[in-house]
Amino acid sequence: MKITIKAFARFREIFGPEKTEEIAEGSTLAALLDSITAGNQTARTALFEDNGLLRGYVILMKNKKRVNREEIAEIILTDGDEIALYPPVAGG
Amino acid sequence: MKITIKAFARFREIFGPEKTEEIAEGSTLAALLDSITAGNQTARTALFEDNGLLRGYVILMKNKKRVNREEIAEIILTDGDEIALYPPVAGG
Amino acid sequence: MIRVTNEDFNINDLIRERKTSEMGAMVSFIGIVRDDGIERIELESHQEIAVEELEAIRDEAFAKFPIKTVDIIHRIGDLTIGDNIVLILVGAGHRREAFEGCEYIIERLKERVPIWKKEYTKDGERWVH
Amino acid sequence: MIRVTNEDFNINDLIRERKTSEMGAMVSFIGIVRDDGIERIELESHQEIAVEELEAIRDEAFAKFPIKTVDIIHRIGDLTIGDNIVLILVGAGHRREAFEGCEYIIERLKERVPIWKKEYTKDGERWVH
Repeated sequence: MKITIKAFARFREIFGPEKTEEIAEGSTLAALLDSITAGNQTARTALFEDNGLLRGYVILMKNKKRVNREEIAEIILTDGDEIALYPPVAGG
Repeated sequence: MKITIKAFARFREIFGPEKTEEIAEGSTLAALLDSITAGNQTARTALFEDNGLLRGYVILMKNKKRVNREEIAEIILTDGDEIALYPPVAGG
Repeated sequence: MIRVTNEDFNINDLIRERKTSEMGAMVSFIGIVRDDGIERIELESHQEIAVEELEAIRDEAFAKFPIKTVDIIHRIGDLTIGDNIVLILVGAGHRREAFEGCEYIIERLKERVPIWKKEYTKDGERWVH
Repeated sequence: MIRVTNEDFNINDLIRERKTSEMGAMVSFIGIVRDDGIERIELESHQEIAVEELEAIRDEAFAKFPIKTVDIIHRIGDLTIGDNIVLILVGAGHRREAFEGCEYIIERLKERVPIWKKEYTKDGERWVH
């Protein structure tokens, strides 16, 4: 299935502004994040601590709704989902 | 001696905007207030309670400086002094 | 700029004049004649003292908060519903002190600056307390 | 009006449009590009979500405070020192709620609206956190 990844600001510079990731049916959001950072240390370090936990400041949006970071291993994606990656916001 | 009285807003309507009061040398501010309200019940009621105390909301200025209301019986006026009478302010 | 005046003010122009490179936040307060069943109001001041008192309040605000600029324009004379009464514009490096400075000034202004307001309704007139 | 835009704003015009007869106070906050040793900044947003989030913050402000109008304009794109970044304009019957509403909105905006800022200095560039 195809998942759209949008990335912004610092994450845009690392992941590109928008791309489509092909992953296995029934994959979780955690699996998607593993997939898009596989073999790319800069990308991996941007999203994860050394111990593999999602960094505290990373904001994830699924189909324009904020995701509870505790649930990324349980959230099953479906074809056409859009995931947005936000670094810490700094408006105003 | 001559004392200038300036009155504002509601007090201007009662006392007139500005006038010169002739009072005895060495008079106190309290004596001046008695003098300008003598025989004028509206004026008297505007400045004083029934018991003769200065109303709580009356602001007195002597030569552009605010007067401590506790001291009106002790403040000795001198020729040319200017006393301003303010009702409660309502700017903004 | 501290002004007690019959003239209306232009907030755009004032903001443009006040901006400096060290300013990150400007907070403005505008007081407006509200329709409380009135037809118009009349504002009167003891002009000279009102300006002095506003200058003193400005100086207090500068002493209390790390702000960069303060402008206060208070109108007097005949005003009608929707007219501007007062503008307070405070510029600062950061937002917190801009808000605090602006609120401080309007609170003190209402307590002690010799300006008075008379409301005219269809039934008559009354001094506001 | 909620807007995330490249365009600058005119606060005079907005104030004039927003005034109603029941409004006694308007408070505005303007955020400005401050010189922190920078040459320029670039602002980026997730446009659609930023607008939705600002609308949600506006609705929260209306629910929390007895305010009459809320406008939020946030600029994106290339800005230089002294340029306006954001305008928040809140109109209310009385000053307290106008101040509180305006402060509430800027605090929430900084916490959660997807807008990012990159600073360019003579030594390089950095994303602001």
